[in-house]
Amino acid sequence: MEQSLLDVRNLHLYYATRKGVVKAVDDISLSLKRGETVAVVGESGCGKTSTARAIIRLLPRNVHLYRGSIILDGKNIMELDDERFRKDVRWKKISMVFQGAMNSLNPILKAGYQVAEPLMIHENMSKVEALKRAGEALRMVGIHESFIDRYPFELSGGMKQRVVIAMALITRPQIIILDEPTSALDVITQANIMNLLKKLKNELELSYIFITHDIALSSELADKVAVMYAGEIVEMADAETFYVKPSHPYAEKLMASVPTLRTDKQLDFIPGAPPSLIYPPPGCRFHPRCPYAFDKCMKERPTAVDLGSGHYVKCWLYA
Amino acid sequence: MSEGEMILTVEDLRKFFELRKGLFSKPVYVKAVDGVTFTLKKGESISLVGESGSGKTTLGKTILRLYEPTKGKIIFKDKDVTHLSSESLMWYRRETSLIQQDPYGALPSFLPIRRIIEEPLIIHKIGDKSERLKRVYDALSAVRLTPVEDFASKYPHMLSGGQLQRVAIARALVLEPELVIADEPVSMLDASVRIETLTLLRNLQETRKISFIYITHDLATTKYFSERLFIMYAGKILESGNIRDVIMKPLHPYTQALIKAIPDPDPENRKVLRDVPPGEPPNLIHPPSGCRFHPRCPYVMDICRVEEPPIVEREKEGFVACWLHAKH
Amino acid sequence: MAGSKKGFIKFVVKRVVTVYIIVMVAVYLTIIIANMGGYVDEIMKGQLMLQIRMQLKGNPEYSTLPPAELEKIAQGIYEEELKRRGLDQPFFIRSFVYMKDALTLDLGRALYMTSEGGSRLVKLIILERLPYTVMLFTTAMLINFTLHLVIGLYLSRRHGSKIDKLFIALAPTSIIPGWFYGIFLILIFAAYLRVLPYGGILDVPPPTDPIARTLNILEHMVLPLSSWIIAAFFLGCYGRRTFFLIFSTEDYVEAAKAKGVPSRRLTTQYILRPTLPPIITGFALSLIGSWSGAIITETVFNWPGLGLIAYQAIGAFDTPVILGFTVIYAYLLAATVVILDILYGLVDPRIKVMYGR
Amino acid sequence: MGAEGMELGFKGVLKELLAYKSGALGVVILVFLVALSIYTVVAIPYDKAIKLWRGEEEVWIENPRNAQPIWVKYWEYLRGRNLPETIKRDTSDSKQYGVYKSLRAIPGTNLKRLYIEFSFKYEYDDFPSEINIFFSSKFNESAPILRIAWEKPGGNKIELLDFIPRDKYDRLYLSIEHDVLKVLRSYVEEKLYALGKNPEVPLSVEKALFAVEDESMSSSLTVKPLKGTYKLIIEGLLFGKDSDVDARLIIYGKVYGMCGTDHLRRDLTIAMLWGLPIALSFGLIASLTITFLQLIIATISGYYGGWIDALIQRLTELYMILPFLPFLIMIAAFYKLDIWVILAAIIILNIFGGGIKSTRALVMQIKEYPYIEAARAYGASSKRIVLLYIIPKILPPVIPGLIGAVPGYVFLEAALSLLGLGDPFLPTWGKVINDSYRWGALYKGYYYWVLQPSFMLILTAFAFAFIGFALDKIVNPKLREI
Repeated sequence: MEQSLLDVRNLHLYYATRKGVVKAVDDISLSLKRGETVAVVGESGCGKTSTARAIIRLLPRNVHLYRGSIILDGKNIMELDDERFRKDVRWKKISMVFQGAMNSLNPILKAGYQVAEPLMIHENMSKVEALKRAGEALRMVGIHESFIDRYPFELSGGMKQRVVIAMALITRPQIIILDEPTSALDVITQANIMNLLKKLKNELELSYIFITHDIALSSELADKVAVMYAGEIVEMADAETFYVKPSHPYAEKLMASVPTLRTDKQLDFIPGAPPSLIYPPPGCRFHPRCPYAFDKCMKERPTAVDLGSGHYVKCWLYA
Repeated sequence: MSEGEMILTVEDLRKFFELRKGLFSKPVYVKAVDGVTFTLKKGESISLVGESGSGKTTLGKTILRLYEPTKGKIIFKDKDVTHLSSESLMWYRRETSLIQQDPYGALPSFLPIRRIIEEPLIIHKIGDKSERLKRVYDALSAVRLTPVEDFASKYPHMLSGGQLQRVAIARALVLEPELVIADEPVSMLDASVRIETLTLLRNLQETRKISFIYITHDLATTKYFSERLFIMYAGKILESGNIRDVIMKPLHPYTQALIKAIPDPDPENRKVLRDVPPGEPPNLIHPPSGCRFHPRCPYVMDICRVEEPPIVEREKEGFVACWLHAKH
Repeated sequence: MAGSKKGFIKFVVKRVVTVYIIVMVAVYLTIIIANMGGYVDEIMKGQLMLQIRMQLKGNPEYSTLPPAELEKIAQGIYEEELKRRGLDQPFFIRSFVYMKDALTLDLGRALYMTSEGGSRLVKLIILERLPYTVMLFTTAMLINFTLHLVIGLYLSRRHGSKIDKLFIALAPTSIIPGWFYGIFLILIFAAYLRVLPYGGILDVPPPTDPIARTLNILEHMVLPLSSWIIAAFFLGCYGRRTFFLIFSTEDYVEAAKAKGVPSRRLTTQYILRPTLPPIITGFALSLIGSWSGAIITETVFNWPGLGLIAYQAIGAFDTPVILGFTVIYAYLLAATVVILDILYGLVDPRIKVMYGR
Repeated sequence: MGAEGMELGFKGVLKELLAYKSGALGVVILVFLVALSIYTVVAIPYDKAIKLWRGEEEVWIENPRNAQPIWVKYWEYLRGRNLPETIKRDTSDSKQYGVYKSLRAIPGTNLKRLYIEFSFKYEYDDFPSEINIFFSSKFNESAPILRIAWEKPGGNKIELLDFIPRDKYDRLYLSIEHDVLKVLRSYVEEKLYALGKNPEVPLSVEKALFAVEDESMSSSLTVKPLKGTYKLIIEGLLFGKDSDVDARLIIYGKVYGMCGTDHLRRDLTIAMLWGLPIALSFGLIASLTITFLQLIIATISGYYGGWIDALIQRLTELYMILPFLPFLIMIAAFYKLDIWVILAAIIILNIFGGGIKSTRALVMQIKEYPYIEAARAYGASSKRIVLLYIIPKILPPVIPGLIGAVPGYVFLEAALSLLGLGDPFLPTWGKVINDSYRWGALYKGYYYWVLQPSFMLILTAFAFAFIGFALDKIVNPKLREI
């Protein structure tokens, strides 16, 4: 079997609020091979973004528990101290495209400078050289080089998104985390950005962790899908398996609730609302909304069941 | 579909916003809605689809007279409501209703649900206290927020997004309006409750014979919830028609692009690139001359850059505004 | 864009005109209030008449005249004197003359007060005191500004630490105004420990040697300066810290952190720079504000600045001095407002670019 | 956006408030202060308080001047020093211990012989501050002649002076009586010469009367009070049948009451207590009125926009340019105002103040909220939207500011009083500080005079500050986590 590039094991990220401890990421494991994309899919508040931030160690101030192991290229990066992590991992190995690219650019710094900055920080490159490289990166994402001198407010939404992607690419990291990279964009612009991401992935052999709430969109990039619910990954499967027939009741229902344009399928929905991450339901966290729930689901937390070829489901139906 | 009674006619409606571009420059105008014409039959549900900035929201709010129309006519139930003054406007307000996108912001956080739904009744001086309470309870049970007494005494922050949106729907329907405009009513909800909410809306619309304008950017949902489709781009309607016809056989290059851009969940997606035009919607202060889509159109011709496209009738129903289909 | 350049000039002109009109209104209001709507004139007229009668009575030349005749002469001198002082016009008209004079900085002569050199020119009286106020309070504001900024940044980086919690806990101490702390400082350092002077700016008699003189002034500055620094310290640092903390949750700061931007650079480029304009504005306005708000501190410490002069002028009903004070203050603030408006335009790249390209 | 306070309701907010240590402390202090001010207003009604405070010498004549508060005595007691309290002896009070009076007619004459002996034990470690004798005499022919003598413990007797009351009521201020001083000086000198010492600094009357008669008498720095029983003897000759003389001796101590006295012998307790309701009501009224007026103006400005907005904006700029404090001082000085007119002036000078800008920005933001749009869609009038939909929403973020601003106004009043521009009648803390300042409390070491009103001011300020800070966190969720 091919060696994993990234191996996340038993990752936990809890944070404390006045109302209680939010179990945003609760014992998550996933792995990623070189050139592969894993899509992390789930509804708002299920812990997707926290997962991304836990991997790149951008933790909220009120962290309560941060535990597990993240093995990158055979090295556990959880063990690095903050300064080493900043120097060795951030942007060198893993970069990130943030949700709402509009706001992830500093309003008073020129776009080119912001794209070039990681080179100056991590590779001690001169400003001139770095800006030259930034120009190339911009061209690669489909923006004219002359835009290095523009301020963010002079760019359209789509262009900002491209700048942010160029920024994520500039140090040629092995992994790029894409956190809802197109959620604020129009459908056609979104399609353009997805095209760009696909091209870059193939050309540069990038690995993505693609975080999205949109199952249909996830299929644009995903080689592998991880479905999150209430801080847990409830199903992990190859794209071929997943989009044809998801196994976990939640994934199944979620898929059924996606309206399709080209086919006429019967739409379905999940009654109720996602649970609070402070007091998640006992047993299987999905049981209050699950049509197949039985006694055991209410009492015992299901463990991951291996359905073969990297397909895991956390559900008592398969145990 | 039978020829029903017209409830709403919109003629050449325009809405321009005055805008100061910088602190120091002269005001300029954003032509958010620029000449829109359509009709709506009683009990009919239509979808208005466009990207952000296409003017679809402005159109909806202008029809509801939340914005003063710059030009054009709005005729509702054979009455010209374009410039109604405040007193008769109250009548129009009672007959029409708005459902908004953001369920968290749509309800005043400091009032209990009961009072929130009662507000329109109080304002329109309907019934006494007990009668109003009954109508509030009826409205809550219509949106399936039961037990109604429990929900009535709660505050918005105690409800989930889906529940809040149902409260908003209950409030929108409590005056029994004839025309409801729903502006992206589910786009901020979780995927799992979207369909539930839309289905509820559709059922209420059908049973109560409400005329309904569904404004959305999500083409995929429209076919489940309405009969006719209008595609808007940069302040204008580019194409209209029966939903299935338009989706199956889009005539306007923009509609085509829109359809191509939307993925269905399919593992094959990742292996292909989508054939969509580059670029982004134009700035509406200085919209492109001629056809507004021409800078992005893969089939652009010289005439598209100069002259506004003609309105060409579609085979069955609706029209397309495009030079490609002009009958020469 | 030439159009924008023109637009900018138009904006500046419009702003200057608006602010000037506001200054005019402010000055006129001062005239009305400081003259008690003309009442001060009545007092002055009464005093004048009394003075004339006394003079006539005391003059042996007139002692033989019958009272009616004497009264007539008195009236004559009185009318003449009124005309000479311009008091014969109704107050309404004179108020506008006053306003014109004030606005053109023709501040006239004080009624009672004099400068150290004995001059009655209001301009001199005020100009003489202004440096004292500026010296003390500008120093205080500068020290405060720097302290709060540096410590605020430090605390925001050490959010949740013991020292951070200490500052949060002590922030309410700043609810007490500087002059109040001043009283305590005097109590401790002047009255009890007797190591620093009670107040004033120089010892009596003042040292003649310039170095000794400077040191003496500095010694007198220690307590008033400390009172302002202590009063603002904890809340100021806490406020800046919170401000920076709120800004450090901006997406672009998080993004920069993810990029691996070192914390020093993160602080300066991503937190400090984008937030600088409102910080500078606040500082500039409070700086000017401190020159008038210092009355009480100056009184407590007997510091011979503008505030004290304003207080003394008010006590003496010396309207020209009061007016002069308000006019200068209004002009200073108005100029600051306009300059800030323009600077804002120049500092903000959004606006800068509009003229650049 | 901070509607949280509203959702929590009053009880909820209070619960949250008490959950913060500082908030709970603030509430406790405030409750105590409010209770104390209610007690004050009930126990010392307004008229009585004013009368007492304005009563000056007549009311307070039996109080020592600038006496320290009783807590200083306790403090000094711990350090082994017993500070003198006021001692009174009165012949008209027959039950009193240490008073002897006899009045006998001299047979065959129209004369009477008077003998009064006041005796008291003096066990203190410091000298009294002052000694006065008050006479009330009955006579129709000529005034009585009184001879006053002093007897120290151990029997040394000093003839002080002969005194003839000029009126029905007359008083003898022994401490400043020139003749007495002369007599005492020569007495002390004599004693010192006998001991072979020279007097360095002449002693004051009290010191001389109470001094231990040894070398220490040579200077007022070394002199020590002699403990034991003292006697003041008044022998008199009265004329006429109905004549009589009553005398009252007061040996003024150095401590008095809870809070001491000021230069006019006034009991500072009155000012300390009455300052409280005045400060509370002044601060609260100023803050409440200004906040709500600004709130309404800002809401109108932000919601309606157009020329109203422009006008209000210009007015706020005008207010920014007007120097607030000099204006206030000018108004207070020129128009000789009482506290409530000053309050009104403060309110007027603040209506268009700084708060408007931020509230207006908030209103502009809320105006765009979907629920406002929804309200317009179902026909809510502008008035309803402003009053029912916008104001309740901006109230929670405004309240902490309101509470936090109270101390500012309390201190402002104190500052005006300090400048001598406060209310001329009311006993306020600022006024006391002003008095203390003017009468050199700092130079003379009457620290309590400054410290007590300061302490009250600080206590009040902190109560509001603590509550304001905690409320800010409750209402502003952003602050809560940081």
